[in-house]
Amino acid sequence: MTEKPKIAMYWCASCGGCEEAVVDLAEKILDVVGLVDIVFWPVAMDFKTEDVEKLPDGSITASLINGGVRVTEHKYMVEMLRRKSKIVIAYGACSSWGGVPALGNLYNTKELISRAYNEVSSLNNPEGASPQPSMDVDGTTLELPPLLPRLLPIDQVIDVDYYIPGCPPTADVTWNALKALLSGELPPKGSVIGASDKALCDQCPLNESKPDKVLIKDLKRPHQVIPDPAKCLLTQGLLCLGPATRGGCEALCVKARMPCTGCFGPLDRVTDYGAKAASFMASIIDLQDPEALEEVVDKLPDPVGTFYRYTLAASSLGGSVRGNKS
Amino acid sequence: MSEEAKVGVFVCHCGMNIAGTINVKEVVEYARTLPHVANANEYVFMCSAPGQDLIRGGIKKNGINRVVVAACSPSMHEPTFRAAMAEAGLNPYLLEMVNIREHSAWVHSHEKKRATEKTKALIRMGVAKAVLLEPLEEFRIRMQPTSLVLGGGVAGLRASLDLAERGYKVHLIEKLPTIGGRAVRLGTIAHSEISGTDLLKPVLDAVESNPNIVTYVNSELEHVDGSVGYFKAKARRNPRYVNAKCTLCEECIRVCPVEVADEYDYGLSKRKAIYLPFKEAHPHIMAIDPVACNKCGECVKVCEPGAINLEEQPQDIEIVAGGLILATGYSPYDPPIGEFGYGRSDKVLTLFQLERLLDPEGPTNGKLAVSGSVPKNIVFIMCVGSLGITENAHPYCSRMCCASSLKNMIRITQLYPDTTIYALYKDIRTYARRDEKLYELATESKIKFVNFEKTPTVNVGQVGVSVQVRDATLQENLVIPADAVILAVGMAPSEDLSKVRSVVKVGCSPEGFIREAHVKLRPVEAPADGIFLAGAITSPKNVLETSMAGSATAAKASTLFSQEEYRVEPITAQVTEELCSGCAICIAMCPYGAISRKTVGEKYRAEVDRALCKACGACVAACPSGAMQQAGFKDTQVLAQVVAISERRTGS
Amino acid sequence: MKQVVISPITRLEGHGKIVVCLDDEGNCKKAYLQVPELRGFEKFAEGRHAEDMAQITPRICGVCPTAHHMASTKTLDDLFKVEPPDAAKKIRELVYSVFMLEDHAIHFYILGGPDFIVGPTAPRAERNVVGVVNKVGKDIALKIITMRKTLRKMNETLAGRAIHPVIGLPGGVSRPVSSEEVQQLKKIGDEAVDFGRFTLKVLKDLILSNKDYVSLITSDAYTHKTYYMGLVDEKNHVNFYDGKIRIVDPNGKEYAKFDVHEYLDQLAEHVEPWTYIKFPYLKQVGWKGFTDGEDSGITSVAPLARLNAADGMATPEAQAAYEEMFKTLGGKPVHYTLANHWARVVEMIHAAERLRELANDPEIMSPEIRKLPTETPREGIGVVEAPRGTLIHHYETDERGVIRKANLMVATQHNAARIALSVDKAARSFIRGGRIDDGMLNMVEMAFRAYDPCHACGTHSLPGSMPFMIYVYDKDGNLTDTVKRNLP
Amino acid sequence: MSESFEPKIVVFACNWCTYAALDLAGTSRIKYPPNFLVIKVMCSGRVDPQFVLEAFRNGADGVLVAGCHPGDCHYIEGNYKALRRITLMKRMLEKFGIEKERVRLEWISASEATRFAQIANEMVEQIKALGPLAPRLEVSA
Repeated sequence: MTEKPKIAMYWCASCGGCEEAVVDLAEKILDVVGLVDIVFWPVAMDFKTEDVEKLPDGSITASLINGGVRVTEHKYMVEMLRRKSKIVIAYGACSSWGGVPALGNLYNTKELISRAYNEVSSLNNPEGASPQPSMDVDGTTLELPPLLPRLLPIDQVIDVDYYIPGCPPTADVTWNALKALLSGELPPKGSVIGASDKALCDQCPLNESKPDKVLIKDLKRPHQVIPDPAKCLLTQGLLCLGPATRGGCEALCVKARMPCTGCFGPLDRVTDYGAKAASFMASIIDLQDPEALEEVVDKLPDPVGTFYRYTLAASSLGGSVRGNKS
Repeated sequence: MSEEAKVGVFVCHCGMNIAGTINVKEVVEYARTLPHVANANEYVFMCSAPGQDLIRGGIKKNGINRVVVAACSPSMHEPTFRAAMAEAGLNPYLLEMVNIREHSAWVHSHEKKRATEKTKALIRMGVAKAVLLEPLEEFRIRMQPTSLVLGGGVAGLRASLDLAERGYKVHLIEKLPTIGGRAVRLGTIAHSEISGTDLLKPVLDAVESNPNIVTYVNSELEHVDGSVGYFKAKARRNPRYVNAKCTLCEECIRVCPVEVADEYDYGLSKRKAIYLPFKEAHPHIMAIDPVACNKCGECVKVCEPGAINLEEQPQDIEIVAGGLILATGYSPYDPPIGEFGYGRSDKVLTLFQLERLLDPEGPTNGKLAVSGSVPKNIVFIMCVGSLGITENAHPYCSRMCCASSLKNMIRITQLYPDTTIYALYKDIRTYARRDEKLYELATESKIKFVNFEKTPTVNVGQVGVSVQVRDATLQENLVIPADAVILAVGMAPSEDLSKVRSVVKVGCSPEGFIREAHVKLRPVEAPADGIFLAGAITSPKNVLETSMAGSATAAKASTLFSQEEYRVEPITAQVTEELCSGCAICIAMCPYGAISRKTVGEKYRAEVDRALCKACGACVAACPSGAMQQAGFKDTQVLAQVVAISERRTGS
Repeated sequence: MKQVVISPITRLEGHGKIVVCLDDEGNCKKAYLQVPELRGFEKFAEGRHAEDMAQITPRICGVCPTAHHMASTKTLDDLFKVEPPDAAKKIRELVYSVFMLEDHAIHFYILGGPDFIVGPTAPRAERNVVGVVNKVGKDIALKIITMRKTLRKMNETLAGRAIHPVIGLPGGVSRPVSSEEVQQLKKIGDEAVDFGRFTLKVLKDLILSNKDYVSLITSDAYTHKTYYMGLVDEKNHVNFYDGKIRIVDPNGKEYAKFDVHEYLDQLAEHVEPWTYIKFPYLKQVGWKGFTDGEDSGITSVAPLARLNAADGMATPEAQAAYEEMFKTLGGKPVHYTLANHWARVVEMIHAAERLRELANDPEIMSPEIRKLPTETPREGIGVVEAPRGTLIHHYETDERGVIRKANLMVATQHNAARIALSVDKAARSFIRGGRIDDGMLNMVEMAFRAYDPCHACGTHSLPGSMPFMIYVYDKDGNLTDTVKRNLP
Repeated sequence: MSESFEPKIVVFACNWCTYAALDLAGTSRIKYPPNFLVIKVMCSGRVDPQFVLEAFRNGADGVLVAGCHPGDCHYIEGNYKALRRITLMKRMLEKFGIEKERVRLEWISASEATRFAQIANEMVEQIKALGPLAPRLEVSA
């Protein structure tokens, strides 16, 4: 019998949602297990990193990696998997663009650590202890992996062949991608697989409700307005990022009457998701008077968290450039 | 694109203009090191014949397929170099000009070293973009030298005549049963003794007799497709129910049982459901008011020539035109009932109604009769509906009301010497050469001018009407008993504009008039090519200004029609349908209405009419999917320039 | 002296590792559980819109995103001082019950359960979901998979998404429940309760019927006398979505019962420089290091703790199962870590019954699901019982509702100290003379896994299968020996 | 150090006003510091915020977006679209830690060559005071 393709699945700085997303394939997962040899999947299967290290380079057909690179071990693991794999696929928002944890890139690691261990109100830490890369505990040296200065999408550490978007990718998107992978019918390297080539509006049931001219006079945050469920949320002043976000989820959030927050990331021709999203959003604010404009923009105190919720690490600047000033 | 980019860089000395500051040798050396650069040359004058030969040679001999010319501003010689490329058989849009004279040599002559460095950077950026340039084809439309004129008032008539006299065919569409518009209803024309009708009669005749003009009265524009050079219009001609056989015997009028207010006299008189709009109506036959008519058929019975057909149906008219002239005019400001007593007393009239009263052909044959008698005390309240003097008033000045009020005051004092006239004004604006004369005349003819800051009030009582005003000069309150109060109302945007805007892609100014391409520089053109704006459709105008505007649009249209074909610069926006989600963000970005939403399968997609696109690129910057791109200024092309600001080798 | 690093593969990249320090005789001197990863949510929450926290914080953990979503949403109610309509609260609790049931189920059958269902002594290769399938049979396995899928789909509809829900807003939920959905829910409600009963039966037939298992569960190695914490309703019954926090001491006496707004008076966090996880403890009792008993402030959470901290269950069948459990295990409080598996099943029944109740409550169809906030936000605190224990969110904002400070006290953290105890105890009792064998590994592994420690929360790794290997270093740090499980 | 530092500033100039103003500066030999690299676009409304961020990423210390005065846009209101985008853009850049002096949106008509020169000098001075941006972008992983 011919050898089944070898598949590895691995996580870095992720929440586990991507693993759950794979489990959500439900009965399909059994098909997958039937078609491939899973050589590495820490969550569900009993294989050791050592075993993977022993495999000849390029012997894994494809590695699906979720989570961004936050600590040194992540770096080691993705580099190792790259060597072992013919194809590396970034699975989910975090490994593709950093995801939510990349919002940490707005601060430096010192700030991240001191907030958690020296500032929060529930602490009782008089001697101001905090995790150390290496410390001596009654004669034993214990080591902790240090945080990297920034959380990185895996393609800033290794060469990535394909991307499966979403926070997390939906079961359908995952399934489409796996089918493409197993059928060998893959698009050019660097492509996004499993999802749509068009923005979410293409899949959104409310797109038809849009007037010819999409213009707004005011911005609203979701808790400030009860939207008309039959009308496009954007035209009601809500920051729905559907127009800038890759389709694939079938507008799950909009169907729950909440605006799209962009977890499927940018489309192929977009270099910086947040800048593009901000550009279209600003474009439709139908005001000419600078003061009036400032007033409306004031209603959005966190443009970065809003427009770069999932893509900060992959943005042009990658995070804060305050340098040492904070 | 498939073939590998081979860039030729041509650096010009421009005599000493460039070479005097910039070390051209060094720059050329540097250019040779750039990715995709096949060769780099320098020459004393690149725009000269030998200079151009270098370029042509580069293309022919060295197989260069991209050209970067580092010289003067593209506004100088871009056409020159494009031509040279075309001659050598290379698409002229594969040229990138780097402006190292105006933008470097001439402004940095004090820092030669750094100017040279900057020049290298500029060329590096130019090359980076050139590598990604794509061949573009000019887009041409066959010109249809015919115009569609919407509106048969002074502006539309003037435009139609001018064009017809130049030999261009005109389709003139008028909603009412007669052409002539509102000016024909003016009792008297300022600085003359004649009425509006007399003034315009020759124009009406000329229009009717001109073979190049096809007039459609009782007609409305329903739909317009296409763009400059080739508009396809659909109009509907509503039934008039009376045809050319009509001899104006007026038997029908006699028997017609229906009587309604005559809009021609602004409601001061009545007419039948079948009527002649006015003495000089064109066409000169009866018309039936479809709203008023009860189809009783009495008129049909008495009509000898059998000119009446109550069964007449609307007709569709199809018109193809290279340009559109919109001349739908204005609507007089219509005061809300009660404003200055309007509608509460027949002693309160608008300026337009006064015009009718003073028209020898008017309802009173020119006799100034207000609720039966000639008024002794007449109070003119100026700026009604203008300068924001009331809540409902427009913010702007209507320009014509001062002059025409004064004109009428003077006429009244001449006709009825013992009337007393009060002119309550916020401001008197009799601008320009001749109108100021009216003001002088008026002040001589013992008219009492009262300037107000606080808007006057009109009290309508059992006994009579009085006007209360505080004289801003004397600082005292006056109560003036009035036999007649004339409200000098201004001009408001025509009620028909919303209909017009639903058919033709034109924008609206904050005041509600149609917006010009440029207030000062392109006052009679709409932003979209081939659409012209005549008369009060863009702002209040008097008869003089309106005919000027009419002629101006005709001139503009002629210039357009004089071309065989209309050329569109190829750097327009284009959408890749496969990537378009139909989010419609782009549509509102376009001031020219060049983008529309079409349905493909179930889904929306954006569509660009290249003929309408002016290549600003606003939709491209807004397009959240990158589906919309501008030829010659694609994201990738501009970004390549941006990335090339750094020395880091890219794309090599 | 020697240092032994036990690295569960799944933890190798920073998801938790165990370091055992040997004395010169090679006996365990001390064992440390290290959780070496931080993502810094508490910091980067700063500057965000408060209302976005309900969608940002679920990204702490994709295993229990609904817990963070609800904790956050309740915190937002408190922050914006807006009381959601009853229908909204019920919809939230409905979603939450669906989630609790589904999350507990995946642990019992796939992640934790195999130890018992297949058996702790069974060959390792069989001790996974496949083994479970073989043991319980295909159709039952399918029943389990289908049940989970149904529940996940339901929450995708009700909450927008099953992973990282979106309906929660200050003052309500974004989406009402349709009548069709209610019909579906009623059906699911009944199925869910059946499923709960069935699971209890599986527990009894396969686990409790087996003397060895029971003695294992009650063995000293898995026993720690700590405080227990959980949410209770006004009747002191277990409640996952709302209520007061109740803490009982190691003797089962009520130690404290308080509103979450007082959590800072009751709880504090201890920091050790050798791990990224923080160790919460009872502030009044104080931090006494890694030791149990009444004098140690170490408290524990999760199913067993919740049942210990409550006087009973709010639903009948769950109450019966609750009583049976305590009767069998010798009365409250139960200190056997492994009893968590049983407690978890009791809670599954509770979740299922609650789900059925709410599905049959006509009010969930009400269109009154939102109140718009009018107050200026300043500070908000909220709590829910996550599957893995008490979860507290605490935000401070400026007047525009932008987060100034955020504090998150996460379920697994509360258990961190007790887990460390278990690990230490297991290591001490099984590492002798540098001899380290499979049995010891199983013990440690099982101790660890019983908590279903979702380090995705404390850090971010999924619970479940944890193969071990051990590196034995000499004092100069040279690798002298390695022990691995499942070597041929 | 910041003495020798010469900021690199990218100018996105609209074809009709600002680009023409730069030409005029040339023909009238108005001197300004050679720190400016001009990129021509047809209208300031074409400037995509992505361009600005990419400019910074590739070593720009400042960016000037310049177009026609309000009301004078060759494309009627392209400059207003630029205004909207840059207004929001600036808010984001602040959060990234990029000082507001580094990004400017100016209306420079075809005749305002001197005004451009004056803005140019001002920007160079301000950005010199702020120091180079590039080092702050480097994060070693």
